[in-house]
Amino acid sequence: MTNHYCDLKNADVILIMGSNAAEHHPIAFKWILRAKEKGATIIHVDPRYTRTSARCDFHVPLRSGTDIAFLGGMIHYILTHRKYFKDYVVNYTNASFIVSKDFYFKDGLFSGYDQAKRKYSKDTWVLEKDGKGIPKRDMTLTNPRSVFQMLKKHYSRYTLDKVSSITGVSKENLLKVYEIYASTGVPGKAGTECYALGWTHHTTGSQNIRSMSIIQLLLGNMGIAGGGINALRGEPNVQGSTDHCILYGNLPGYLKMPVASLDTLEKYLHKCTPVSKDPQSANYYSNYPKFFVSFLKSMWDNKATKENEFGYNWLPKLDDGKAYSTMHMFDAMYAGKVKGYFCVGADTAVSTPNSNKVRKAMENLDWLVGENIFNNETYEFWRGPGVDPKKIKTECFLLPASASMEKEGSQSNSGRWVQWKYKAAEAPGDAIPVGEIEIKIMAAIKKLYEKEGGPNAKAIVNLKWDYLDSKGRMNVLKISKQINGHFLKDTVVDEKGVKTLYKKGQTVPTFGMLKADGSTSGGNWIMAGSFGANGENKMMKRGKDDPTGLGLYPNWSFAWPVNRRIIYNRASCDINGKPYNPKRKLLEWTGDKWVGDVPDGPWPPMADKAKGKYPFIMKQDGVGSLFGPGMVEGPFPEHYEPLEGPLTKNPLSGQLINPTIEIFKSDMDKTANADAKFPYVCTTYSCTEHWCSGALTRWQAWLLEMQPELYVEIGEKLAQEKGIKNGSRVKVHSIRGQVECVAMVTKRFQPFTVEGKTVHQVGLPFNYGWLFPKDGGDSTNFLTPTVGDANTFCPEYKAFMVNVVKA
Amino acid sequence: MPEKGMIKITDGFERIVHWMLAGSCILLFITGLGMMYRELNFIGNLMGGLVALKYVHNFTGLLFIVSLVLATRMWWHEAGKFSMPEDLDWMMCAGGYLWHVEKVPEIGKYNPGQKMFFLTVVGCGALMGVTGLVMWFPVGLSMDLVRWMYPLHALGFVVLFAFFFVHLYLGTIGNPGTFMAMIDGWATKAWARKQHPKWLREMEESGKLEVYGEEKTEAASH
Amino acid sequence: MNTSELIKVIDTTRCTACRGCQVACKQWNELPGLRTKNWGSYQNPPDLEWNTWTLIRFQEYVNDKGTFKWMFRKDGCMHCTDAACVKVCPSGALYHTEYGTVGIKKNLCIGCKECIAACPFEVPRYNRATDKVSKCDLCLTRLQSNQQPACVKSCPTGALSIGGKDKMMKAAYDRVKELGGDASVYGDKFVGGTHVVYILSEKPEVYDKLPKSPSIPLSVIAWKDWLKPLSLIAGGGVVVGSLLHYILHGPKRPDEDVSGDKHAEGGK
Amino acid sequence: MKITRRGFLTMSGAVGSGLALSSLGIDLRPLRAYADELNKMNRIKSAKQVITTCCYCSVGCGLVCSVDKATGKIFNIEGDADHPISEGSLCAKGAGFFDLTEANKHRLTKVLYRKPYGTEWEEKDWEFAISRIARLVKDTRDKGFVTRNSKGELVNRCETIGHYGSSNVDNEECWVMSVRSRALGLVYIDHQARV
Repeated sequence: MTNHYCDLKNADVILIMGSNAAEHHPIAFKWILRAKEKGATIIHVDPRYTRTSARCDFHVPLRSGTDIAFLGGMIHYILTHRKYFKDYVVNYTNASFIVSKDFYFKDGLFSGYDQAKRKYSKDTWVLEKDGKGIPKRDMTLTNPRSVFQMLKKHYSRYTLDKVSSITGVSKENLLKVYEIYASTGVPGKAGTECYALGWTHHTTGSQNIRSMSIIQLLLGNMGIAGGGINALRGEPNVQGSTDHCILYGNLPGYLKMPVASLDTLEKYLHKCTPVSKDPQSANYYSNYPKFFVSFLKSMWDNKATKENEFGYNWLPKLDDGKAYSTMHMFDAMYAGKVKGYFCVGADTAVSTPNSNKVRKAMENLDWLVGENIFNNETYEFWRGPGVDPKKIKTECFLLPASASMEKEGSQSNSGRWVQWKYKAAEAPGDAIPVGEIEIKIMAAIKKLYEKEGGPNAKAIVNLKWDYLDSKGRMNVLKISKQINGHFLKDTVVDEKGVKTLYKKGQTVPTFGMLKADGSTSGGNWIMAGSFGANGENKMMKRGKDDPTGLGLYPNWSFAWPVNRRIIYNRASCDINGKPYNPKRKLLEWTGDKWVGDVPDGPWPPMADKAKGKYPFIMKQDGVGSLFGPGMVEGPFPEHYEPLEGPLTKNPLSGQLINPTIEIFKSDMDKTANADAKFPYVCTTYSCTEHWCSGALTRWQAWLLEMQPELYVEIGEKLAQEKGIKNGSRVKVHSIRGQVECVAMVTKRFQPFTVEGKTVHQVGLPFNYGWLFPKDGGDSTNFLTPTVGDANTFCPEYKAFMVNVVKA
Repeated sequence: MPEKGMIKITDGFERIVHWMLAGSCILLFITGLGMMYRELNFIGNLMGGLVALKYVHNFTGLLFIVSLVLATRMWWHEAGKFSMPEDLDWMMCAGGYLWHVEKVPEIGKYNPGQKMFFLTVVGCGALMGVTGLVMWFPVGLSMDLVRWMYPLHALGFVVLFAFFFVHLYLGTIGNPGTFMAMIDGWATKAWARKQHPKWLREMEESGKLEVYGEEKTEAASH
Repeated sequence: MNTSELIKVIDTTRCTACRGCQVACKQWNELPGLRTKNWGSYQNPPDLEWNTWTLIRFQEYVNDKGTFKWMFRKDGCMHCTDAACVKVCPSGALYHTEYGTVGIKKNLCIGCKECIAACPFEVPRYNRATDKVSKCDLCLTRLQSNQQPACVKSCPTGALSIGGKDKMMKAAYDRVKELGGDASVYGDKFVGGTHVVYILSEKPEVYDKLPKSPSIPLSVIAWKDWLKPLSLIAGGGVVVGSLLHYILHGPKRPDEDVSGDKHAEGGK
Repeated sequence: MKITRRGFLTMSGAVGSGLALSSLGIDLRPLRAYADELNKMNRIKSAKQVITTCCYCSVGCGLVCSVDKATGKIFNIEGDADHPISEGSLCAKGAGFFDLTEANKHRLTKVLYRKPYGTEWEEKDWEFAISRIARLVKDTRDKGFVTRNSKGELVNRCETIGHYGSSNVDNEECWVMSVRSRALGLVYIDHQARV
């Protein structure tokens, strides 16, 4: 979330699209309803009428996987009806920048596409610079090569008729949403968007979100109270686990994972540190080396020295351009390449797409280590349905873990609030915290390498690994401080002329003090400041004061970065630092300082040509990117059909599917596009009563009682056609697998008219598995394809094709 | 103990059934009242609590139903059917209970009053049994139906409770000589002549009358 | 004005059917979850049960204008002022609390199930295993400790609220006015006023299992108000009548035994 | 920080609807209810109140665990009314948080081990599990370690071990896992951020 949960109350229009907030974030929905009570309009765009729809002002059904078409139509509407916030667009976005002459878009493809590699060369996706290396700008936005004009041209194809025909949304409904949402493109109004897995679980997931980012920038909704783009994330600490990057491509704090071609620290830092010649661009990532070196120091402490490049080459390196996501891991496991598997607090045999393949892949494992509070289908794969344990060689461990309330530590919510929680009771039996298990296993491994040596043993034997206390229990506070970072030697810091001495061993109070010379450590730079220099744990704070009245609660816990509650907040003010909306004053420049939220940097507003900076300080150019070359599919989002869909041709271009998605090619990766055998669009989701794979919630009688078994929601019309009665048993098939479940015949799924044809959509929750309850049905992911977003490899769980028959 | 010359009015089985019915009925009254009136909840204490009282009531109800079935089978022939015209005549003068009647019409073993009492007991008893069972096991029945079981049960109670006192009175001080008929089965001939002259005559004529201290055959020659 | 009388308002127009209340109720009252089946609805258990004192009812409804609505209604004890259950309860297990709500003393319940048949909302439920009837007591012990009932506390959206009668009723009527259309307050017009009051967006008859104008069933009135006194009158009347008969008319004695049989009065 | 008993009481006063019972002039009469019914409320008043955060979605609602001081066991969990986001409210999953404690008989309490081709779990102790896992990790890592890729570039990576999880553990645990995975040279590192 760019903003945070309480801030939802400040919005005038809330578009909930790609989220079922009332069901999956019921307490977030409280804040949405609070906005509604104050007169905000709440819109829900979703294939299915849900509990969210029931409480919104209106619900607009949309065919799964067509969000970009829908949003592209909105961009078209905003531009043609001049609903954009011009002052904001001109000053705070790259609308006025000039796109390279070599860049083009033709029939669904951008310049630089390599068909064989399914990849683009981004060489032409650049903005022109002047002789000094500063981007060229046309503040009138009339230059035909300006980003603004290019954007306008790109989305001119997204006409109401076209969009309606693709999405199955009536033109009337499209206009209704566009008009209401576009009404926030004025200084006094805020519009926000809430999304969740409904946007990320697509082959075009990242571009779904980027489409909305473009809209928010056009309407001036980024960086303001009641605005922003808000990912309502689905797990308790998925923000934290992502921040700490238990992800193949990043190191803690979103630092980039080194790749093989960057064989020295210098090359790596050069590649990762952006440079801006524009004096008004803060380009905060120019500090990248400080964050990275401090991270290396947190890993290897005094063993990481300038001479050994702070241990840079001890880190593993990815092959350039190769991904190692869950789907890749199971693909490699299926091919027999992955031999050992740690599955911590997860149930991948249920939650990973194409479960048949996943379960088969696991049979190739030599060993499996599970750590959890309950048993699940992954840990018992060796005796799952149709599996003979006597033929499975895998050596399995299932280690009992402490539950959340049985251990101390911090969790980061979606609004980046890092909240401390306390230990209420001892865990039952032999259970200990997952972290403690991991620390102990690694300590034992470290001992083995100290004794026996091995390849790249230095990475292990030199690892700073003293996180158990004298009683042999996990020392949470020590780890937490290690994440925050320390001064490794006495350091004098000069802040605006005030010199302060920080002693060796003191916690670093802000990431601004991290150093690239090895004199500081920082396990995760964005968490610097979670402790004060005096060691005060700010995550424990429980102050309820709200000086702005906007619900920022600056003294409640700690929010990264540096306790900033709304990021890009300098964009809530005009170029002189005066708030665009005085009624919701997030920040104001008083002539010598900013007052309000913690500002995005202390510099004066950009009207001060000498010292002033642009508002988007984390961006190389200091402005929001309407033209975003960071994405692999192209700088402007473009509609592509899902890998499996009802159409044989993309109504917008000759390119049917996302040209950059990776196609998995194992014998179990079958697909069936526009196949008469699988005529219905299917989507999957969770329900309020269960969580994710259900691996925690199915064991709880109160929750299981409310949603006892797998079901498929089918519209009345389709049910009638198929003779399916409510509550009867049916089978749902895709080309990859099938599940048997109860049919829930409902008015909440209505057929779509797509390209003149009736398209039915059905949906199933993904919360069930064979282990428990025994008669509750198995994983919905038997149906889903192994394919994901081209940038992030978030799997496509939300649009694929099935058939439904009576069981 | 019966004295010589008294006649056998009831046999042992009859008396057992009668007292099963009477006993269960009384117990049902008491326990029922213990539940009907919160002021009478203390009755439950005698039985170890109100829950126990409920179970005493419910299971006594089962005993009552069994007794009622037996009684109905046993007495149906003699008390379940009216025989005309004498029963009508008897009713015309209310059996001599309400005003003085010189000659009460001769009737069989059971007078129409007793028959009506019997039929009421059978009817209301059946009602109590059925409604009681539904109240005990209300599952699967519509709530509207179940609801009316309660007033019907109470209605049956009102009738039976009233009849109970009438019966008590008539069976004891109201009709001296009657009570022992249900204790040892014997009554005086005079009592029988007053209460059931026709029956007495028929019994005597058929020689079936059992007289204490006499051989049955003697009665025939009398 | 009775300030100690409490009203819980259920604003169905704010409910998101997250069912926090349904579980919070079970958590606080230590009621187990039981194995159920999916019967083609989110609503589960399908009905109130001895272990489910509050239940969110899900209902798909198309109004006469053709507008689809998914309606959620939290069902449970309405805490009537003229509570049929209290009226019929033989043991005093069901009683009116100091807040006007209907409490239940588990130890007094004898499992007679009379309240089950009496309740116009079909709320009390019987558990065969314990031979007790149970229902919501609006978390009486919490109220007595100045805490909100578990359901109200858990409610995220303000669909549930509790407070003094006058204030809550005013708030309910204000809300209905704001909603307009078919919206109405449900609860204050019958059974002496309920202590759980709904704000309904549709006409009451539209909702599943919601009586349009509930009242103490005629059967209960017939029984408790008519037959109960009648039984006394009838019983007493007969006793008095018999006595009078004995005194005025005298017993029906056998005539003097003409045949010389020994005079006897069978009874002693 | 642990909130006091008083804290528990004050915080529960004004929640959800924003109405505090105490502000409504309610007459707090002496408790007259029966002992068994009262039990829980009294136990709460004498319990230790410990704050935690919900472990389901990412809203981060506050919860208060009531812990029996004598047994050290949690016997009630409800919303933290002081929490600025949740204000004491909870959804179905949060309201059922108590069922994640050891009160849930399905909780794993023993180290379980399944030997190759085994048909059942066996109970083991931590020492066995940790030393055996460490051995397996080392053997697998050493056997499949890729020091240089096909282009001859130094990569120092282990492609034979995968790590998945978890978004359902604390930050400190996440960081520990992230760092140890890198030290081992793992590249197949992922978690629920993608699902």
